[in-house]
Amino acid sequence: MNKQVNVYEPHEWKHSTIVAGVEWKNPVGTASGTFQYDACHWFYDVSQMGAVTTKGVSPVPWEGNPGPRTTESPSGTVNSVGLQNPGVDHYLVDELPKLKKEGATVITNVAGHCDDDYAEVVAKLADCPADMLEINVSCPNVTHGGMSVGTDPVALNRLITRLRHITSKPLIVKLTPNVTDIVSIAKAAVDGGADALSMINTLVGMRIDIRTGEPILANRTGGVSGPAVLPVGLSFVWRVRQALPDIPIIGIGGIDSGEKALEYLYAGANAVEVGAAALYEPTAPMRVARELDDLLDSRPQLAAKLAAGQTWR
Amino acid sequence: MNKQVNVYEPHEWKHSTIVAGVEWKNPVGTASGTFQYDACHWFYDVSQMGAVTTKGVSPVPWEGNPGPRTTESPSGTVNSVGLQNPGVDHYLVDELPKLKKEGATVITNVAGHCDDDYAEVVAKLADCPADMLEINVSCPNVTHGGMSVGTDPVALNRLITRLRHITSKPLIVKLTPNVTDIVSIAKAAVDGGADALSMINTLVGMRIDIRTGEPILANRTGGVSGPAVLPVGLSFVWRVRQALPDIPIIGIGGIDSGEKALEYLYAGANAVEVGAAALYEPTAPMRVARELDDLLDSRPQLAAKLAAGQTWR
Amino acid sequence: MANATFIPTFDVTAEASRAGRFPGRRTVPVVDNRRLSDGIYRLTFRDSYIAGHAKPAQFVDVYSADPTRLMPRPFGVSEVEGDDVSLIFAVVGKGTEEFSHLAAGDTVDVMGPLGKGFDMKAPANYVLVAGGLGVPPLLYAAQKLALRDDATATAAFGYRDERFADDLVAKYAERVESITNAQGNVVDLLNSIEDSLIHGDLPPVILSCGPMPMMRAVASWALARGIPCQLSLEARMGCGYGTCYVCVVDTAAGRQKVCVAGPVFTPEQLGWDK
Amino acid sequence: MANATFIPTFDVTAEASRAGRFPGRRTVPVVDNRRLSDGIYRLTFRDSYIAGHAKPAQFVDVYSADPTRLMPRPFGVSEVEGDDVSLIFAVVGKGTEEFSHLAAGDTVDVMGPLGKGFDMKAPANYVLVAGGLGVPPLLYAAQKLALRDDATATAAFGYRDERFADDLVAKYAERVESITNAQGNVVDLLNSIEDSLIHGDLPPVILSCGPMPMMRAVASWALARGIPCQLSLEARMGCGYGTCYVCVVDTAAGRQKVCVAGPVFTPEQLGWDK
Ligand SMILES: Cc1cc2nc3c(=O)[nH]c(=O)nc-3n(C[C@H](O)[C@H](O)[C@H](O)COP(=O)(O)OP(=O)(O)OC[C@H]3O[C@@H](n4cnc5c(N)ncnc54)[C@H](O)[C@@H]3O)c2cc1C
Ligand SMILES: Cc1cc2nc3c(=O)[nH]c(=O)nc-3n(C[C@H](O)[C@H](O)[C@H](O)COP(=O)(O)OP(=O)(O)OC[C@H]3O[C@@H](n4cnc5c(N)ncnc54)[C@H](O)[C@@H]3O)c2cc1C
Ligand SMILES: Cc1cc2nc3c(=O)[nH]c(=O)nc-3n(C[C@H](O)[C@H](O)[C@H](O)COP(=O)(O)O)c2cc1C
Ligand SMILES: Cc1cc2nc3c(=O)[nH]c(=O)nc-3n(C[C@H](O)[C@H](O)[C@H](O)COP(=O)(O)O)c2cc1C
Ligand code: FES
Ligand code: FES
Repeated sequence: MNKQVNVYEPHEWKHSTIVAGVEWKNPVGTASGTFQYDACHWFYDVSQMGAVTTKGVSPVPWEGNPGPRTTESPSGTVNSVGLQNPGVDHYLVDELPKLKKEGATVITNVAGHCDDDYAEVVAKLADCPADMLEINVSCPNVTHGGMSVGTDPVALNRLITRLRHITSKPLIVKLTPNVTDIVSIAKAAVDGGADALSMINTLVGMRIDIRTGEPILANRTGGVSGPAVLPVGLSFVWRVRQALPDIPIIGIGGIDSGEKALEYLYAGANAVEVGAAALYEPTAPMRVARELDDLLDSRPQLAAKLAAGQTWR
Repeated sequence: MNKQVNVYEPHEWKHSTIVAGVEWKNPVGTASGTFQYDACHWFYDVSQMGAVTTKGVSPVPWEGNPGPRTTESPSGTVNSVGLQNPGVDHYLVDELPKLKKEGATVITNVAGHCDDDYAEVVAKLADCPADMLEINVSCPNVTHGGMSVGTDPVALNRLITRLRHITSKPLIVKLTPNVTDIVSIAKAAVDGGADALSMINTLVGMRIDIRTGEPILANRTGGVSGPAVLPVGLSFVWRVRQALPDIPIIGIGGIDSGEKALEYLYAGANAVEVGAAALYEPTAPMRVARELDDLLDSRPQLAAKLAAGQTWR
Repeated sequence: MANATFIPTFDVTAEASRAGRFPGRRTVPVVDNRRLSDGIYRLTFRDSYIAGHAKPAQFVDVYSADPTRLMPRPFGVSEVEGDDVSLIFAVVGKGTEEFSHLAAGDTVDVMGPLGKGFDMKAPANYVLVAGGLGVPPLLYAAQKLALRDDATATAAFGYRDERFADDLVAKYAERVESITNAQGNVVDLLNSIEDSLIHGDLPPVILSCGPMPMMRAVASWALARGIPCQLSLEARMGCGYGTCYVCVVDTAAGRQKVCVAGPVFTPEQLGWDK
Repeated sequence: MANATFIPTFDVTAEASRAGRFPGRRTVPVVDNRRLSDGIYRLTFRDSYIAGHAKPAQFVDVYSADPTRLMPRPFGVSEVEGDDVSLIFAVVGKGTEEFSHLAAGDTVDVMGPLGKGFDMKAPANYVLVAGGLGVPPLLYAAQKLALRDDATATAAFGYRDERFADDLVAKYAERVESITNAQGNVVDLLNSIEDSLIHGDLPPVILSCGPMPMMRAVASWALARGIPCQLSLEARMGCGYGTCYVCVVDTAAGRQKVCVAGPVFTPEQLGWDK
């Protein structure tokens, strides 16, 4: 069993990683939609994460879906936020400067209803101090854009090709698990010029209130995440890694411990992100990073590969 | 909270259902691959289930995948049995007669590597005393047949059309959640002549042993089931019910209580099946049936619809 | 059983304070848990940080010990004595059912205080209008007001049936009025005391918490009379600390997070004055 | 904490027996749990059904109290005293780590006895060959043999380091031989006692349990000498009672379920004689 780490103590990171040319202090980032500077910086020094991924930003403010927006499921959570965010302009003057002032490595998650939306946001971000851009083509909670692009290799390839011409920043494409054939979609993203892939976004799911017989979420369905999705996320990373030996992959889904992060690294991820765990334990991303840093001590081969930007597989 | 039911006490069922013309004593069946007469009849009277679904049978005995064939995940289990079974001939002389002698309502789950396999099994079952056939086009653990048919509407439609000509028994098509667009697949099955649909089969998943860095399952990936998949199963039933108001649906995935079974009925299922829960609590299917029977007392409208072969939605 | 995966064994509050951080989720001792009425309990736990910082209408995230139930359950602070913090909750689902079985000697996981409290700076006669389980923040407001010379508290509580909090609030409030569903609603109650409120020594300020339809009725009652009003809202939450955008309410300024922009809003902020 | 979802509060064994059924999963009291050596524990619980029915090499499914860990953990019965059933287990993962913290007064969920036991009908000198955590079924075999006039028990135990079961088995076996990894393996041990086995009063029958490579070595040692041999195997299980086809081993008759066709197999059944 792990020795318990005190997340509030300062720590010298022993094991870094490189994702698409960007050095992370450690292989653990925060997942988009579960991290906001204003909320999280009270709990830990955000600059000490491998990277922080901010909430999906759209060209204009989005109000998202009506509430209720969450329900619980066994070892999981189902959300239907629908990408509410104050828009890219606000992001550029508010959240990003704060994060950069603290010295964080920042991944900006980009949302859109259509190709033009994504292009507009990416263009606005082209000269900003964000370290990487993560293109969210996998949100199950918006009717247009979001998951619809991420389930169609042709549409995805077209979008990424277009974005590739707009920015020289490392482009991560975030994939949805709600597809028949993840490999063809991953290839389409890479062929379009993606520098890295991240997976998984949430699985489509729902709960029903047995007192009323009606869905709990106003949006009826939402996205499932949390420990329940761990084995699914691992299998996606594994399958894409088998098919694409060289593309950097960020593993996401159900990570709430250093041990689970380590599973993703062994499955072929170069780094991981912690999502839902931060909702019920605000310091979870930092704890996971610290636990993993210790677990890697006894795995020098894996640690060396990560530090060199390579993967285990 | 529910009053606890004593599963060993005899019980008069109060609420029945009808699935594709077949009356079930209650809306709860066992799920394929988690029920064997020889194992389960020690624990409860199998004739008292709404229906029992037997393990997938193939034209000849199949030896399945090498072991280890299971690993655990948060609130779930991952299996890679790979449809090991002694073949349809053995089934017809061994398991089916035992079940029929006890008076069980039997759903025979049918497996195949190719269309000819399915056709051969269905032909052999055409005159047998099974009440319904469930065509498993959704097993993630076999390389050919299984999930590959269940992810392709054209192939599925062709298969079901062919099987429809071979048998007059009610045909249930069991669908996989590992697809981009469940509605087109459900429609393909119904257009081919399916009398009912059942969903979900398992989600592709895996775990890795952090001591070795290798997948725990010999087959590397397997199928995830158990409480973790509950919200996913519900959303599949809901989405198919919205698209196909009339087709009977059997809801499966993560059911371990009467309350969860009830959620499926409210989502639009005519009946449910209990799978993984039987692995760690042999009497779970009977307990779920009993709990649901009590919960339906206070829901006369829903109960009446089920008894008439209709659904809530 | 505290969930083994994430519960620190060190003193979270001490370590966080040393590091200049807000203390995260922590395991605290249960001091008392008692049934107030049918399905309604008062849970008391010991946490010096919440006890020392909580303002009325701030809330505490309470976590299930069952690791299949991960989401926080938010509850308003209802009273503070020394380091002991009390919550009052109704059993409505699995989490509250579990909490109803907690007993002195057990532990429970909590985080807080969270959200913005009522604005109680002004000298005033605070009219505490509660409906059902809206009692806790108002009870705590009464407790705080009892310490002041420049303000008074008038409780106006509406109950479904049993008057489970009249005794509790009587310890602190100058005046306690209450009504049950069978007798009428809190607006009836407000009407019956309207005169005395308007002609009292101190100007009335309404603080209210309860079901949405009641809050709307209270807000329009107050707006019609030009009485300042603050409403503590509820919304399903994902985190309780502002990181997930789950808990929104529609306001005049768009959809806002109840957990950090609220839970207290004025009718004006909510656009209910239009 | 017994998992609230499925734990019956009625007497499962009594109700099942009345209905003519095999008792399913049930919650039983822990009577004792003690550390035998580094990471090795002996857990004793009270269950009259298992105590009354278990045969050596039969096993018990033990379930975690953590509802995120659902799968059964199978363990061979190691001793029975009255209604008390003992298991000996090594801490290898999350479930066994949890079980190591059980103490008298706690409860634990179990089901059993499961599987087929050793065939010990023949009068013989049973040579109990254990490797590592293969000890439990053989200890129980020794306990059963101690009651017989027509059979004797010779323990031949191989340990990684600490000889944690020599004392325990010495209570029952006529003869106890053991060896640690540093000294050699069980085949060395068998070689050293071969003469006395072959020239003993009773014909030797080997019962063995341990890691796969050891079982293969023991089997070929026995086959080479024409000594009957029974091996108790391990496999990851999904259910433990034959319903899931998870726990298979390759045998001469194809892949068979360890949990119901076994866990005991002869080398011949396994095709190891070819
Ligand atoms: C700011 C705030 C303060 C609150 N203060 C109190 C209080 O003082 N006393 C009190 O009795 N109740 C209060 N509530 C409501 C309380 O949070 C819910 O009754 C409780 O979370 C239900 O939990 P459960 O596990 O029993 O329900 P379940 O239905 O099992 O819970 C499932 C999930 O839904 C959420 N949920 C269910 N109902 C509600 C609800 N009405 N509001 C918010 N989330 C819900 C739960 O938190 C959980 O995440 C407050 C809510 C908010 C937002
Ligand atoms: C018939 C039989 C009898 C056994 N008897 C004993 C015994 O007497 N003493 C003893 O110490 N061990 C015995 N084992 C092995 C024991 O079951 C495992 O060590 C135990 O299940 C590990 O659980 P865990 O939660 O600590 O491991 P985890 O790795 O956390 O468990 C995860 C899952 O994998 C399964 N698993 C992990 N390792 C094994 C394994 N080696 N064999 C089977 N399943 C495994 C677990 O049961 C669980 O379902 C026996 C196994 C079998 C099949
Ligand atoms: C409340 C919530 C909001 C989310 N919002 C976004 C988002 O804006 N963009 C995105 O790419 N993913 C979003 N996600 C998905 C997560 O980033 C992550 O991919 C998913 O939750 C799986 O990881 P987990 O199991 O660790 O939560 C969101 C998830 C949650 C729970
Ligand atoms: C061990 C195991 C074996 C299974 N074998 C089959 C099978 O042969 N045919 C089939 O259609 N589904 C099979 N399934 C899938 C289940 O029938 C069910 O669809 C799935 O497990 C989801 O339900 P659950 O969450 O209740 O387990 C199997 C599931 C498990 C756990
Ligand atoms: S609950 Fe997460 S932002 Fe309010
Ligand atoms: S463990 Fe299920 S059949 Fe053996």
